[in-house]
Amino acid sequence: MISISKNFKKPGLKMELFLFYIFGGIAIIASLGLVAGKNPVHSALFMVVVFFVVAALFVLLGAEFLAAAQILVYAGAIMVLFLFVIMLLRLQKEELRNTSRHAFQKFFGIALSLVFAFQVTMIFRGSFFKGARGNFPPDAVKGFGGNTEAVAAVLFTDYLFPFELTSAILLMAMVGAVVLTKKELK
Amino acid sequence: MATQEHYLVLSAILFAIGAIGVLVRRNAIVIFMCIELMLNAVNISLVAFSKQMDSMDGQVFVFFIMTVAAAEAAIGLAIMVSLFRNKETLNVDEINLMKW
Amino acid sequence: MSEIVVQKIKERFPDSFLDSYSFRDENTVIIKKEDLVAVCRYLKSDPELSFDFLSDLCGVDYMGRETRFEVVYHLFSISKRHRIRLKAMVGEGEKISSVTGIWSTSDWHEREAFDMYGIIFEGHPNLTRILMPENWDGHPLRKDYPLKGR
Amino acid sequence: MAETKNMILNMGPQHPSTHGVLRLILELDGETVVKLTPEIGYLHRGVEKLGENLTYHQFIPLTDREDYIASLSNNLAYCMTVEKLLGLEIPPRAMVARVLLTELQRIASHLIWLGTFGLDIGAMSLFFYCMRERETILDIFEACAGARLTINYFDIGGLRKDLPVGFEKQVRDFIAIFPERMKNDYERIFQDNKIVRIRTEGVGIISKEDAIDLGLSGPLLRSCGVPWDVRKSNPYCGYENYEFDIPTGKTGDVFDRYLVRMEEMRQSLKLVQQALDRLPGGAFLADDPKICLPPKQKVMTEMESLIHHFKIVSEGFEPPVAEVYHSIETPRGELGFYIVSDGSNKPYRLRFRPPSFVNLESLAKMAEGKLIGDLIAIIGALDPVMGEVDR
Amino acid sequence: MTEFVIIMLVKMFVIFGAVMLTMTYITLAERKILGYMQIRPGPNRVGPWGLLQPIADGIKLFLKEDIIPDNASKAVFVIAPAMALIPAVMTIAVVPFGPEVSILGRNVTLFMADINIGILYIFAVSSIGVYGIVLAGWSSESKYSLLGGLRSSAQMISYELSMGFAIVGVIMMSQSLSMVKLIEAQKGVWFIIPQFLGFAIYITAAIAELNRTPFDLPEGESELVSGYFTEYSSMKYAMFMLAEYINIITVSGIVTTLYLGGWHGPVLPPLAWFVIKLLIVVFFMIWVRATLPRLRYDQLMTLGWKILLPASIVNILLTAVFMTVFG
Repeated sequence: MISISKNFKKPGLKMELFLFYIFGGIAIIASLGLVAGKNPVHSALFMVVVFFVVAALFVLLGAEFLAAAQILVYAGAIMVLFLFVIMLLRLQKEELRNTSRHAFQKFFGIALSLVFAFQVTMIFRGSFFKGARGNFPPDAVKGFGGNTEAVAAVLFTDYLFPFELTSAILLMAMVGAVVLTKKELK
Repeated sequence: MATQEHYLVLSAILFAIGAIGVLVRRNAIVIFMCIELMLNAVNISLVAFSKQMDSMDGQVFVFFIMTVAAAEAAIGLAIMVSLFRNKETLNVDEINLMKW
Repeated sequence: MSEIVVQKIKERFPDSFLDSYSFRDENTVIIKKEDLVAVCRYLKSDPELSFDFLSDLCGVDYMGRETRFEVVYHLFSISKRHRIRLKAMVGEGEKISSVTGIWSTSDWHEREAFDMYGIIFEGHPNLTRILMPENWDGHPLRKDYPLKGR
Repeated sequence: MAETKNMILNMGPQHPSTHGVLRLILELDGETVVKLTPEIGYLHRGVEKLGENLTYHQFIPLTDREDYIASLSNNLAYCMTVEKLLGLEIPPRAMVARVLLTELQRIASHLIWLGTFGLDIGAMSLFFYCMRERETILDIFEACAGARLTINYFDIGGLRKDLPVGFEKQVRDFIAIFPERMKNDYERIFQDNKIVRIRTEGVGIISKEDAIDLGLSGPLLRSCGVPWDVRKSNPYCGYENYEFDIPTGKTGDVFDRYLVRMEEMRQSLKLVQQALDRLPGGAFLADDPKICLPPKQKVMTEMESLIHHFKIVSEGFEPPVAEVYHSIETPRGELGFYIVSDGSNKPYRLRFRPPSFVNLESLAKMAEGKLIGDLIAIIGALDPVMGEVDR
Repeated sequence: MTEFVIIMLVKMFVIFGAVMLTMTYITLAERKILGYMQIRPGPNRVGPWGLLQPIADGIKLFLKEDIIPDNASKAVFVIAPAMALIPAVMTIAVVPFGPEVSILGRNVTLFMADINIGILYIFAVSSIGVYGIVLAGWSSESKYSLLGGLRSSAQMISYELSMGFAIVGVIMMSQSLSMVKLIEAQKGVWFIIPQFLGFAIYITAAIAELNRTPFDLPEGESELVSGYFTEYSSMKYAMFMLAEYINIITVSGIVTTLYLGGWHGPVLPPLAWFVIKLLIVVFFMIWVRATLPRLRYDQLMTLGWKILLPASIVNILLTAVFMTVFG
């Protein structure tokens, strides 16, 4: 490994690497299950597993607030919405008709994605990131009293305008969703 | 020690699997889920960077991605419901007219 | 009190008025089945009679008589508090017009009369069996239907 | 826009809140009931066919099985129709006892309704309080007739047996405790509860004209504001010289039906009180030897009574050739009997006019367009008894 | 390091065992209390005063035949009860039963973990609770359970919102998300007094989350023939019951922590105080079940969105004003 950054070098964290490999493995298997799953509900359940594992990874990376938010927003609300829609529309198993064009497209899709994955990993191996260090080293974060307070400090000072903007986006989404699915009230 | 490369490699793999799903699957809802998966992959790399670069911007940015993803999920599912009502199917091949 | 009712029916519908008798101060009027609906509409609309409540509608099987079946209407007026019994003879296989237009309560009564006796009510919204299962053959309350069932 | 087709739900004959074997085929759009077709006939026992093959005495026990929650009212209706056919006079003691017992039966029937209505909208505890009071009434019936549900205590011409010793005391005890139980047990738990109000007010409304047109009777009709009660309009059994009034509702919704039935219970209690005060002594059965069974000790000692007893039991009696219709006010509405007699000892045609059968017809009009929760409350307020609907 | 692991394991067994025990006896308590409120004695045949009834129920449910409807999707049908149980048990880890206390010379904290996002963790895990019900409803392929599943997911989502906002009021007062700090903040005055509106909202929303009367629409017996778990039998049905009652304990524990001042109390030891308050809240929930009838589906939604949500926002406003004025 080339220049391992200093705050990753804490002694006695072999445990963390071991945990990372477990969670990474589960994440990859679950997302494969998601992609290859026949029944939409099975893929939805695999998706929930992915969200949980990503939340666990956030905890490993010291971002507890995001872990809780991830479970709350993704697993708790978005996936329930997905299940709700799948149940409402009573979707059945997908009949995989392999038309000729379809098979070619499938092969081509997988090949392209694998090539993309390979290239990206190559870039990361170089790991030449030397950008300016932020001002939240781990001990500073503890000074604030934990990750949540640190995120809040940054969120409500530097990023206040985008924060208000997202509330506008959410409002628009709500109104849009209602208008789209409104049945004409006979 | 789980260095930053590990996280970035993992997010690249997840992103690739998401991309495969989007390209290969025919059911609109599953495609939508794969997009969520890709978003999650990006989230992991962002948080990894925020730890590496000792700055909270990455995590705040993930927070914004989550809210936008929620809004997008709501709108996407609304489109799918009205789509299903009109076309009785969610198979992407059959949805090829701009106007129905 | 209900003698007036019999008089009024006799005046308004002389030709369709067949017979009337009274027992234990209950009056019965027998009319032709052809203008049953006209008589019923008159009984309901006339302000002095105002029979707005159809208590009961049932069939009776007089086997051996030439017009075999008889449909009996028990009418009651909530405001005037008097009763009258209308009877109309129906032969086997003949039709009688339905009164669901006048009192909508007769819907299920007529379906039951059809189910039990096979009397066909013309103009009834859905004349199907109500108590017996759909694929039941025969009409149980007929006199020639054995007590222990076919 | 292709509509996602409605879901057909089968609220089948076996369902916790259809008050018996009633099947409702519901077409649902989400939660609202688009179309409702009731299907009946699961409890059809062919009682009218049996009636044509049993003598007048043998048929009395069958009347209990029709409206099994208010069996005494059925007995009364049948016995009075036959007495009207025969032109038989019944002794005053029997007349007053009949009024007293049917009013008690009305309270007991309304108590079952109140308990199950509470269960339908989710209030569990009310049921047990209602059953406690109903038990005291059933003990009174058991003392009189030996049975609690299918009581079979009235006979053509009066009562089967005389009222038991200590009958007055049992009834007086009940009269003493019941008003207080009603006020602070039922009304405090149930009526003053905010959720009950929003679950029942404005639900299942039916207009006065529709109600009359659909032939509704009893508490359902009176809750729409039509003050018609057979006990007042065509008094029988001496109701004209009792002093009671008829509660009516205003809007005809489920809450008005609740109020009408609660007020009816209070009026019935008043009637029981008056009947108890004027209960005369004397004979409890008319003494026409051809029709009424002679007392046991007479049958044992006198030859003549033995012959009468034997004749009545084996062949029954021959009424005149005629047809008669008589109806009384049961807890569910107007129950009428139409008997055609051809002079033989068995009726030629015996027709029931059951109130629940007619009231159930209006369910479709009341429930369509409403939510499932409302449908359950409406069925509860309709109080159908399937034995009576299917006969 | 190993000593830490051992303490953790012991604590885990003790807490988990205690919760499971109280859970079984709460099922009995509920039936007894409901009974006495309905002028009947409740179960008293099995053992003295019916004390062995829960064990009898457990064995009965265990030995019952386990039926899986044939056209149900088996995998999801089997996973659903587990998914209903997992969140209920996960929240126990964070409920602070008692302060630091020294046993056998080592000072041990009477709770599993004090993470600094305590309340957020509870809120996140409770939002997973809906999966068990939704999947059970969908996978048993019967119309009634589908209806039950749909109803419950809509109900859970809408009540989560008002619950979240109600908690915000408490967090503002305690300036921290961790449960233990929250209890310290209530040393002077319990949060139920300044936050009474928040308390009322939280309790209503919590009862709605638990699907208990008057919000038990998903398994409204009279309407949906017991909704989402109509098709379940024996152990899987028991799992749903288990999940519901453990949820009652954890929610009562959270209510005591958030509003009733956790283990603060004059004379009795802190742990005793916590248990007493918890049982009082459990009694309140059973009492509500005995008296209130069921809400209709649309009334449930209007209450959730149009009454509780605005009220909780007003509550936050009031707390903010109260705190700025009184510092």
